[in-house]
Amino acid sequence: MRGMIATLAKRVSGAALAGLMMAGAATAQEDTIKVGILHSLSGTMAISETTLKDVMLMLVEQQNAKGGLLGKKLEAVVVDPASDWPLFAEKARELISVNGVSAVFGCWTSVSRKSVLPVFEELNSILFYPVQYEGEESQRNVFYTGAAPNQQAIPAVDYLMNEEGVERWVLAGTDYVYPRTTNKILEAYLESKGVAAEDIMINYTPFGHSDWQTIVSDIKTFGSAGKKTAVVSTINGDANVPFYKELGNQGVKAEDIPVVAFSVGEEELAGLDTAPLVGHLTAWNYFQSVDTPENAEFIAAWKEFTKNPDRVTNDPMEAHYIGFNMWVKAVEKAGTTDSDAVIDAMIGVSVPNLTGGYSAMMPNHHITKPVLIGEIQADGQMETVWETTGLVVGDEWSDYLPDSKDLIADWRAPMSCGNFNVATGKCGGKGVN
Amino acid sequence: MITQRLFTGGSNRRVLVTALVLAAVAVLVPVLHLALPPSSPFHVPAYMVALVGKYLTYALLALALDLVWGYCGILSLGHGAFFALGGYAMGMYLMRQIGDRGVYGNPILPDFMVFLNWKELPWFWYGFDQFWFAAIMIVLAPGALAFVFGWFAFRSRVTGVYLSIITQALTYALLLAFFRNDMGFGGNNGLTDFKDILGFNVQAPETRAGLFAASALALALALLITSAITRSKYGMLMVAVRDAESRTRFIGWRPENIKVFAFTISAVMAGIAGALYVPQVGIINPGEFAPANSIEVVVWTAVGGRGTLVGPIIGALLVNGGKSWFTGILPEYWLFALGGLFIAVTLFLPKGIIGTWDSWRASRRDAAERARTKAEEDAAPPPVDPATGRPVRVEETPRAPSPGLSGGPAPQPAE
Amino acid sequence: MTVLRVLFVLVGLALSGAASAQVDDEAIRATIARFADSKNFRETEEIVRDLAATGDVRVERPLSALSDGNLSFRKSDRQVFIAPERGQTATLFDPLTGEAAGEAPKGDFTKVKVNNSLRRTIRDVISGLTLASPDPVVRLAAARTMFIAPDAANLEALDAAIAAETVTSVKISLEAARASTILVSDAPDAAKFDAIALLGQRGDRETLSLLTGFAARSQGDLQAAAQRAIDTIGKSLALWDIGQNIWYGISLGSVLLLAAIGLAITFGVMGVINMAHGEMVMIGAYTTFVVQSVIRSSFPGLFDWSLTIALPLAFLVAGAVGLALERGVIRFLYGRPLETLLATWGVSLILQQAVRTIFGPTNQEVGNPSWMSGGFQIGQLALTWNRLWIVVFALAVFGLLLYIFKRTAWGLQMRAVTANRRMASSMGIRTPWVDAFTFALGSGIAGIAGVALSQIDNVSPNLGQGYIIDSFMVVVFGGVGNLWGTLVGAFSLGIVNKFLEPYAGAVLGKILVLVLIILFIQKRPRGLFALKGRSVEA
Amino acid sequence: MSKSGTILYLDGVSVSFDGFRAINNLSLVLDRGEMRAIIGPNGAGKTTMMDIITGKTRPDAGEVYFDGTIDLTKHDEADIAMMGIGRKFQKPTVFESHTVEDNLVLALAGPRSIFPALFHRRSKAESEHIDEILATIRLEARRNDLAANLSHGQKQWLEIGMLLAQDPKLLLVDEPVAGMTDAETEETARLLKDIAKTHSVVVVEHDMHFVRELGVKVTCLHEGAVLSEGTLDHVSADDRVIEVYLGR
Repeated sequence: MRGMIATLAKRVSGAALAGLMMAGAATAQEDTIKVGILHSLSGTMAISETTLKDVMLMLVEQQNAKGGLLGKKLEAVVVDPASDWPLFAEKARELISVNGVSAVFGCWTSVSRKSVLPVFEELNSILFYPVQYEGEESQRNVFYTGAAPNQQAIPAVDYLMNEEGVERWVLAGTDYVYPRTTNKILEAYLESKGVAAEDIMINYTPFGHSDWQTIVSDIKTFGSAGKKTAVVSTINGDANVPFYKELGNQGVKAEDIPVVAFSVGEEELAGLDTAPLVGHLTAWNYFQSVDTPENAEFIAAWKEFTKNPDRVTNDPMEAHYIGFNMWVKAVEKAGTTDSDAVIDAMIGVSVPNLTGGYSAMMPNHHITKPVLIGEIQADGQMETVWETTGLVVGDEWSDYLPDSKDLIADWRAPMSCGNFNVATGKCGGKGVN
Repeated sequence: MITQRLFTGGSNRRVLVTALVLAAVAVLVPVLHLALPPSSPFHVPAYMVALVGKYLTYALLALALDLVWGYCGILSLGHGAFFALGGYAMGMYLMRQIGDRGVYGNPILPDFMVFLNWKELPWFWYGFDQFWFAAIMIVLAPGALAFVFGWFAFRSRVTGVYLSIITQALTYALLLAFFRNDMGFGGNNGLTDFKDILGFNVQAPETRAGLFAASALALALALLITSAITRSKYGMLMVAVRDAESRTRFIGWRPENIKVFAFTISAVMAGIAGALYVPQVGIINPGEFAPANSIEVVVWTAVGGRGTLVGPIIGALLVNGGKSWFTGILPEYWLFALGGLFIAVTLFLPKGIIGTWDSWRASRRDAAERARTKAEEDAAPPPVDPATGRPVRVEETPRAPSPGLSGGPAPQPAE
Repeated sequence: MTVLRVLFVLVGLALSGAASAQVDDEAIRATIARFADSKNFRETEEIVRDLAATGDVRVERPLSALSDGNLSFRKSDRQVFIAPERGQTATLFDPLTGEAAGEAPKGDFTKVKVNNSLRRTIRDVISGLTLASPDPVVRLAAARTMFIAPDAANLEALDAAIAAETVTSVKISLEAARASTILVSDAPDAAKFDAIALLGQRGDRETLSLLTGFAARSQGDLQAAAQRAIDTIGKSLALWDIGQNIWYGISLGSVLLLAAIGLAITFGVMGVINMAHGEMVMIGAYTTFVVQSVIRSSFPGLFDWSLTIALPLAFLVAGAVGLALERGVIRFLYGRPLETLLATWGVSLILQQAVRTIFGPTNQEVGNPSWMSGGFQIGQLALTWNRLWIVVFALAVFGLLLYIFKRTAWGLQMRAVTANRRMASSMGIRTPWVDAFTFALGSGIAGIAGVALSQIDNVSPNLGQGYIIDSFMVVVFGGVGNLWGTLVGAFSLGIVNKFLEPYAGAVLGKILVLVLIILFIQKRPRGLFALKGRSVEA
Repeated sequence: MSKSGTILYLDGVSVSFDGFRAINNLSLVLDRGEMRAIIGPNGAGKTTMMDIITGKTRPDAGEVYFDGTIDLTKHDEADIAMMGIGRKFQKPTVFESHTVEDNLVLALAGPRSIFPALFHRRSKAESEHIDEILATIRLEARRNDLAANLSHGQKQWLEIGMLLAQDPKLLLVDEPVAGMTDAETEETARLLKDIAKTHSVVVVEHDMHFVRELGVKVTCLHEGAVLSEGTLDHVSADDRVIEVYLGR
């Protein structure tokens, strides 16, 4: 408590100072390279995003311990966009034009990313976006270090189909763009694999849905059609805990109807008694349980940094780890933090990830990742039960959506386009319908 | 007529001064932003233009709320809905302006419809490629909703907390509805990625300056209009309805009509505020319908002082300025500051900033008056009531009861 | 694959039939030892089948352990143990005999990996092994497994088991299992007709699932018969579904009631527009979390009592916060309901952020005590214990509150003060304290609600925000100031919601409920249970 | 009984709330230009009767006619007010945030719709009428004061003044002298008698001294029905009236 007050006091006095400086010359450059951290620390998304702020602070601290970057110290600038989407845009603008940051690490929800995109475009800065998302986007100023649908959803469905012999599918999601798109892609994918339309049930629920009785019982009903059934869950954040509790209580066991989730990580499971959920699946590109020296070191550092031996790590944290190291490498390569130079230098940069390999930045601003399927364990960790043999390249434009299958993104010099149409040979989408 | 009335009233100097300041800001800030080089100490950076432009639309929203709440006693916990509807109408226009510059290059369908496999434009998107149509909808959509909602609610004599809660239910229902991707409004992501407004690039400094000026002028104009309304006989009636609805009814007025009119006008103002807000922040999404947002509007209004017109504007600017500042410098503790501010304002400034200022001024004037009259009284005989012949006793009258929640009686416990 | 399985199980059954023929321990141990070298799930599955093929009932122990994720091997010598972990140590048991084999740091061991299909295989083979178990409960479980996952190879074993079975309930299950097995076997059509007839009388979802599967792969009369049975079951299930929906509605209603009942006091009775109500619920939930953490670390045996302990504590903690809030802020604001909205909104922001600062922004784990986990069936009605307890609990809290209000001196004082403050104070009631304690009571009740809601929802700083709007809707819908209104309001909203949900979907259902509330208020501008009477307004 | 020639005609009116019969088969006739005093103990149904006449409460049964022809049960408060029934509440109710003068401006007879109000400018005739009323209710000196700052008695007068501004045919006055000093009470009686010269008036009052001062026909209500009717002396001599007042 005393510590808190002390920090508070420090902040306030620092703030007063900052205010004075702002009043003076806003563009005064000191001898640090500033890194913006744009994650919600309050509001509905604080639950997920606060951790990412902490991991960024840790990474900056580690880099400074290694001697900083280009001979300068790094300085993290933290702001709170408060889960308020327009505020994300405002804060992004503040970070770039008032604080003069060289790159921003932030956003979680798609809408927050959409909200800041024009700002990054206009002010020509760099955003690292660490969360799995729906794809269908590639922007010059954004680097997507989370998974695209082909790095998460499709391998998971493949696994269920091949290993568990699933024939009937419930696609349950929160009603927003990521589940909608992912489910569209999965629907097309499943149909291409010969799954009949009546064997797919799609269900959407509002954010923060807490009464799952009817839906879980619908799933049970759907599952009693004599075919092996699985649930593909794109249910978001807060709604997962009551969903899994209801599953457990209604006796839906993983052996009967496995649930594979794309938004449930160690962090979400920390709020849950996972014993009844053992065997349900998640698909990610990283698990805390992955047994590699890099990961062990990262976890140890994290626990040390947060001074909490129970803190868990998760996939978006790894994404920031990769993204940050890529940025550092690209800045070193470019010898400057100038956005254009760094954006050019980023492509092809390859850094170790935490699962024992290297992730590389591709010309479409997405990265290569392994895909892991894990089963939930009684201790809230994931046990990897399957993984891709090689790395999977993030596919920004899904091959399973009719309007995006002809699109590619390549930000290298001659093409430099985020939505190049291979059919028409033009940059700028599909053209006339 | 209205303008004539406006300048005859000398009492409302504050409104005029504020309107003039706003008009000056509308000219000055764009000029300082565009004409001066960034190195000049008087240059207004783009960041400030965008930020203050946004605040000004919030201020317009707060002003709209003040009209119904401060004057008519209708505590709407759903004014964000009208703001958002205006914003969506503008957003739809801006989406249609993207044309074939979307990522999929579809000339008709917005991107979010393309990747969700929509084949054709839903009927309610027709017409939004024309600005005049969008402009009509900006006024009509919130206005019509407010009119219909108000027509039913006020005719049924829903008052007090009941009214407040159903306005909250209204905005909450709209929130859920707009979240649904099936509705065709872009779901949670809302509408983004705007390119042009009236042929101007929305990101260009000139456009931004123009939008800023438009917001400031809209606010100034709205202030003058609301001021005229509140000082008309109709404005007196609004206050009458707020203070004693049944008395108004028993002298032959229809409070429901008075309220519906105020509610509709206010909703239209809120819609215009939303429409100015969207191109400046570059996104409109269902989050604007969140009940918490509407409550925040109430907070701005209360902080500034309701029923003062200028107060809510100041409240909106101050609270939002504080929020922007605190989220930047105290990212982990700003909610303490903001929450503490609300508590402090209610406890120590119950009439808001302007209201408290006014009562402080009034009490000083009264004190001076008392001192003077006391001196006179000592010399002159007490005033005599001409009817009774008795000395007039100036009674210690209790403070006028606070209109509270739209003037309805406090909820009574029932058996 | 199936042939192999048939073969194994047949061999197993033949061997277990000759009970005295004890399989060589060493052979089993050698098979178990192969787990340590298994490279993938397919190899592990083969070992499982090999173990099952021994027909020795004792292999159930290592197989169950494997299924539970407790089978490990020592890294140093690759010896296999049952090694459940607690903290950093693993307790070792012999995989075959279950004899204790000491303790060791868990880092020395590697788990044998399992996945779902492997667990399923284990469940199936164990049922084959345990069909002849002396324990009827185990036999019942085996019969159920065979019923759900029928395998033609089990037919003879089932016939034998039915002949030997003495317990009626087990026998019924065994016969059902036999019928479902016949449907997957190549038995003559007549037997299949009998099986369909037998299954048709059951009418549960699993049967429906079996018959649907069967109908899909059969033709002619058999398919028609199956289809008829499916229709019959479908019809009876539709009726049960109505009951189920009512139950879901009651359950949702009880959650709404719990969330709203504290507000019915602070807002309904006292007229404070208490936006911090949700945070009182949240405080109750966090109290539960703290109680459970202390119990987990210090008194693990008391875990089933954690909620019982948390209840009074949550009441006190939330009540104390409420008391402080009333004394510190709200008492200055009586008669100014709007200002209470602002101030409590500020309080709610502060409380949320305070919890976020103290406990962190992430969800906290609140476990279900054993008596609140799982569920049971009444006919085709699936009830879960936690929901049932919450319904009971909500009603109990309501009853208690009603008692306090109607039957105690304090209740009388509360009613007197809210009805006419000045009169009450002139009658010698100390109104400030009545106010303070009424508010504390409302907050405390909200805290208690938090204990219950922690069982079904996230325990996070956002917990309260999720309930505040619904709570206000319930209180207003029921009629401000009327406890019965809150009760009826909560349950009717819950049930309406649940009946709309299957047709309209969760989102649209909720929107419809809100629209219904708006329309309802037009009809009855003072809620469900409004005071009627002559003009009270001046 | 004929309705013609009556200003107010109630026949067989009943209303009940949640089983409680507030008005029970009440019949009452008021002739044009008459002033009537209504007395009765608490809960006799006096205020409810007013509610019924002014359209606030709908009777369960019975006829309520105004001016011989208008069925009041078919109209709402604003309509009824516009037809010419003015009502003063038990508790004085004026627009406290407005000046005395503005209170009267709002009450002045005239169109009652939004747009005329929005663009309304006061005419000379209106100003004169207001001056007249101010003189009648003895509040000329306080014309520009906020109504909130008036004394209790002055508020009662202002409310009566607002009724006058409405230019009604019938005034319903509920307890006009509650909380007044004796001098004020006398003054009010004089005021009402003045008004009664040009209007029909119904006065509900407890204060027998005041009723006597009015010197008009008295109706005593009890349990929602007429108990006794006649001169004050006649009514106060009635045994049943004595019983309900003294209680048993």
